[in-house]
Amino acid sequence: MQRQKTAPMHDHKDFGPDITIAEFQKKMVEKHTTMSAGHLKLMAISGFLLLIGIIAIVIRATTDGFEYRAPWGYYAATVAFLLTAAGGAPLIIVALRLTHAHWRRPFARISELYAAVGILTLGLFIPLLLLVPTANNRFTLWFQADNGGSSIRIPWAPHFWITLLISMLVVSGIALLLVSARSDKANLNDNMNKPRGWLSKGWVGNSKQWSIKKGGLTFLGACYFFLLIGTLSFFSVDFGMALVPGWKDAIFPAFQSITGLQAGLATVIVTLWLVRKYCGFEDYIQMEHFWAASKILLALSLMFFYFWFSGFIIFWYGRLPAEVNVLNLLMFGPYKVFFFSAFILNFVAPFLILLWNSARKTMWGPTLAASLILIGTLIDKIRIYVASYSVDFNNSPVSIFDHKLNLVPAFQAPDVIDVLIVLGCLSGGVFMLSVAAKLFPIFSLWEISEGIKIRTVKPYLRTKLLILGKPE
Amino acid sequence: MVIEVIERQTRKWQMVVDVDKCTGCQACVIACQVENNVALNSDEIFRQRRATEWIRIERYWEGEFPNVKARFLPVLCQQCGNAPCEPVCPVFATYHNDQGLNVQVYNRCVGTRYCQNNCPYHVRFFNFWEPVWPESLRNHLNPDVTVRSRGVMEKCTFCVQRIRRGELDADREGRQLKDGDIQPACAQACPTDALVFGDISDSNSRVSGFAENKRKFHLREELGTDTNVIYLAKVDAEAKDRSHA
Amino acid sequence: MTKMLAVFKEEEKAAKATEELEKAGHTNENFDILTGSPYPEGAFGEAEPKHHLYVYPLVGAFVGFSMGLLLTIATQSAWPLVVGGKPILSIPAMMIPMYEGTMLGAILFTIAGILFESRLPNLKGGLYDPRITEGYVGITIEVAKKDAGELQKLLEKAGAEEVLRRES
Amino acid sequence: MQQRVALPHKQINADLLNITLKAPLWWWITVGVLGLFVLAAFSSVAVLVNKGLGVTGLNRPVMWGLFIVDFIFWIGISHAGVMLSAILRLSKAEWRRPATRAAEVLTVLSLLWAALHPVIHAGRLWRIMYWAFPYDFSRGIWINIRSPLVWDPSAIFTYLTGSALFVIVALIPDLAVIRDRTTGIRHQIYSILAMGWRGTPRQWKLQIVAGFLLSALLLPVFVSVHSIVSWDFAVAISVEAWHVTIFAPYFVIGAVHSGVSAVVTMMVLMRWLFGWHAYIREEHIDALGRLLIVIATTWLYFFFLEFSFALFSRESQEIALRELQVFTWPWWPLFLTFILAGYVIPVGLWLSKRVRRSWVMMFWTSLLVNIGMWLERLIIVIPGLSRKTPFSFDWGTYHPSLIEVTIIVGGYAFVFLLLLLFAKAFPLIPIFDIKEGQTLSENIKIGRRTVPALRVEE
Repeated sequence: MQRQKTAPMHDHKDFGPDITIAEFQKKMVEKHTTMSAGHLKLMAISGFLLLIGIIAIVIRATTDGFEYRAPWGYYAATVAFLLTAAGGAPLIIVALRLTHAHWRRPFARISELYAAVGILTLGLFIPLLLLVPTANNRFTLWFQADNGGSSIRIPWAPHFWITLLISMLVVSGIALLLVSARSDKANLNDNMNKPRGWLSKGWVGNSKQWSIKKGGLTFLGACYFFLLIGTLSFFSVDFGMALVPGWKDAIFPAFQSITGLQAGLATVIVTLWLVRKYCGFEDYIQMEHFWAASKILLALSLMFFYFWFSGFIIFWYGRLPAEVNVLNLLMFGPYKVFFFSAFILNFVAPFLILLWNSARKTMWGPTLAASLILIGTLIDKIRIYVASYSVDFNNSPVSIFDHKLNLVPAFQAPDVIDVLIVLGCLSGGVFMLSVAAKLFPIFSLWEISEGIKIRTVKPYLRTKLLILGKPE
Repeated sequence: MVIEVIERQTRKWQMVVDVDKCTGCQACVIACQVENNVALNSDEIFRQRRATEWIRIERYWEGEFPNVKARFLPVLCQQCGNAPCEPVCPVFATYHNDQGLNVQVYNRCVGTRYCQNNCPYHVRFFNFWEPVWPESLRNHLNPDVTVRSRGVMEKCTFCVQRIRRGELDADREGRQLKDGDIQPACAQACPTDALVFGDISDSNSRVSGFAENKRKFHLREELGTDTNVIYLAKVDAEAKDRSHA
Repeated sequence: MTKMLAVFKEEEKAAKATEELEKAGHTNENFDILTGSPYPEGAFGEAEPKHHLYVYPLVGAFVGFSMGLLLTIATQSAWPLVVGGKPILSIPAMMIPMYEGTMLGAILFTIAGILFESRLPNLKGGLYDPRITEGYVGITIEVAKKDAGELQKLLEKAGAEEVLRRES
Repeated sequence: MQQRVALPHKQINADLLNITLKAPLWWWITVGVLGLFVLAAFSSVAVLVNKGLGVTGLNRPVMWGLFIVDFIFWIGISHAGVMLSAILRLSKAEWRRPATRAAEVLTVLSLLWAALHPVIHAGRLWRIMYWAFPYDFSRGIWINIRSPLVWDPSAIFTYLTGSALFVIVALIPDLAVIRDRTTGIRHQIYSILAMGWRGTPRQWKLQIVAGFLLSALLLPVFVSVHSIVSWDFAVAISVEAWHVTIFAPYFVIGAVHSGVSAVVTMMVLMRWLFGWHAYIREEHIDALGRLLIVIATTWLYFFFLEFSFALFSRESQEIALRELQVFTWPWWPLFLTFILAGYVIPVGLWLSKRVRRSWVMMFWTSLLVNIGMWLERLIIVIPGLSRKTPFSFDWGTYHPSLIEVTIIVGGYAFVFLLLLLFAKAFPLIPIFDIKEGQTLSENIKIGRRTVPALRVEE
């Protein structure tokens, strides 16, 4: 044993600055009372862009109308992206609370705030309804057909049901935010000696209220989880797959749900990094948080590949004419550039970055991977939805009732309006977020203080160790 | 890997099955049985649902009782261009030869039976038992055809032994192979001439004659298997294309 | 030289003893701790073990991948047979055995790495006491014959149940 | 974590090695009985090889029968091990400690048995080596990389090798423990097996790192194995019911569902048979129960996708198939049982904490899950084949023969027998892991309450 190489023993391990609840509260209060100029600027710019976006949408509607789907491809892609990235974000904290991950705490509020973006998404979703025909006699998950299939009719399918689904998603998201933020609002109002607002009225923080709050969070979290998976699945089928004749791909909804988780986590990571950089919470957001999140991001990036390949290998091997045409439309035809870049940004690049612990154990590593994933997700949505909307244009030979796509339409280049729409809607998301960040504290006080409570550093034999309480 | 390859001009064999002419007499089935040393199908074997018929006549009833019609559909190996059975075999026991035939190599087969699962036309057969013939029939076995042992798959070969024989004869006599020189047992035996066999690459062969026929259809076209057996639909009014059955 | 193994009942005493040893001028490179179960790093002030285990899977993965690539390409092109109209070298299908090869290589190399890096199999043995797997903590140390006596006293003073010695 | 008790290491050794050091009578009896079953199974295999596959119930079009169903099932069970130990190791879950090795061993042994199925059910299994290995060198014709049946052996081989080595590496420290507790010839054997383990900080550190590293390496393999098994079916365009893109994740999550349930069953049995009450505690099966709820629900989602997309484009044979599965005797009771036993009843019960913490309930519910999952595979494979083509002329049915059933039943005895033998030779609970768990456990006071806590290094 004497031969072994040894390194100097570092007897002082770094557990980050030890922070007290009091000073954290103080910091939050001052952050919350004063509105920084940067924040104001952000709100103004994103609001302005959103306005332009809305105008662009109106122009699109007036010029092209809702008769054919082809002109609306990029719009649909943007809505899908918002649904995926911003919709997935609140799920992150739900999942982390479920697993009692101790590093979740700084992520909590940031990911809850994204529920506010849902309102915008819901609004943007409405025009899409005008583009989709009823489910009657065509291939949808609503099984409404006269040829052999079931003859049961589900009324107003799919329009009403998918709208209901998304509205419930948004509501439960907002509810999640409010329930979680209630105690913090109370706390801040008292510390700013301002009167309690409608939300925090009557919050005294007795054990009953706390247990109700925690139970409510669990329940709403579960609701949000199921609603999000349902929404992403049905949206991707009714507003994507079912519009392309002959495209029957059972894994596609699951694939879209996975991208929801991936993009959601990516969104949260990027936001956390920005918050740390521009709002000055260096002490509270440590490398360990990014490190822990990066492992899950890596896993989700692998899942992206897995789900894609599982679908692809079946089509490649089966090579039914219908399948070949779908592959040509979505992957290796007019949109191959989009497909391959999305593939690289969503899987290859994050994988190659996050494979290395040295890269995971930094703040830039996960953030870089996350931002690549966000871009990739947008491109991926574009190639899926623009492609599937492009089959329906003026005197197109393709009918939505066909069993097989008998023509692969040419590439749909975005025009100025499309660019403005995409830009506007995305910055619309930013706008909603910045507004929400004004209304609610961007860190969940109660969770972080809880974290501080159950976290101490004790000496053990000849070393120092971090002690983490596991109350649950 | 020194293997002498016989030089032959590549041909593409096809068969035309005129459903309209088929009377369901099963002569083709028997002829095939005799020609290709297909194991005998006893009642017991039938009861086990393990009968081996390289070509079979599928019988369907159409219409309600008094005016009911029998429909016959002769089904044999479709010799697919993109055969689903081929790529799934782990040991290359079935592959595609240069005459568009879907060949089964018995001594490579280990009997995974995946090819049969992946055959859309259900024309591959597995030897569940060691095939036995009564003593009296021992000398009737066709010397040109392998007797398959237990545990291997087998299927219609378009009577490849006859194709080879025909080609060799033509070579020996130093003449070109003419249409009709080569006849699979089933086509030869068909009394109503419902089965026509020939080389599609030869433009004035009989099968090429049917290439543009408007009754023409393939079984389960939607699979894109690009079959080499062409069916000609029934002509009477109620007849429906079986592939959309 | 003299090899010594001091067995301690309580881990606290063992930790103390290591401090004593360091005071007596033995750096933590030349004594070693034997425990029956893993302890948090540096619990006995031992030197942080340095290892290169993370290199092995990468090398293994590379080797495995190239083996897989070789095997798939070679077997397919050795006698090109057309099946189901699929290309002779069909990448999506080849990816799967290649992937398995990669992972197999990585795993095998990792196992080899674990054994090598933890110096197993350890043939030359050395002083050992079965009580160590009963929760006792052992400290092995090698000193010149002349210092052996006082070192033994030191260890016993620090609370060693027993000090085993082997001359060599 | 409430009922954590501190035990002296001496006692931990004694408890966890109770079978290994001295096997009780029931052990010998059980081994004997199981041995008879295994004997019956393998003699039936002998008959099958001698007479040919005619002795099974296989026919046209049902060319794959119970063997393949059981093959999928055992592959599924084998997913328990790595799934649990890897994911729990990576997520540093404390409650993994008593579960990991049992799960990994279950993986290896069930995989061993699973890998035999395709061999047994091949037509000429004496030539199977040609299939599993590059064959026929003389002609230069090798295996067909394009065939899923070649992907299969490669995946299973990797998984088997990997998980077996995983178990062995984690065994070394415990072998040292046995070495120190035995004398005579057994001492000699275990000394060789323990490879001179001493327990230096370096060796321990590498043990820990190895745990993480191998878990991270085995996870992708474990996902790939069942995906590839599923692709054996899903790439088959001719069987409409199989040609579904969701199959890979659907099979994987189903496998995890049944595998983790199998681990629960096994842990309860270990607790009862070996009397490890202090080590396998209610908090453990409670945690497993909660995990199972999540897994099962994910599985349900994939099941929904699989089923609804079968009807998505309403091909005639798909509808015929689903009618067969759901409404036709004898399939509809099986289908009903599958749904109830596979999801509704167990998950419904697991929602209550009292059930999750009751040994009897967890034992039966976890068994129920595996009955359900076995039926699931049956319902995928056999109706799928008997309604293969749209030509009703070729529709078929299938009745397993006695030989098949004997082999299947014997298989369970086989795996259980191997498990008992393993328990005789090595501890089924990682001793050093339990000890480490005790070292790392701590308490901190918050107000008047002491909260169980954990020493962590980062």
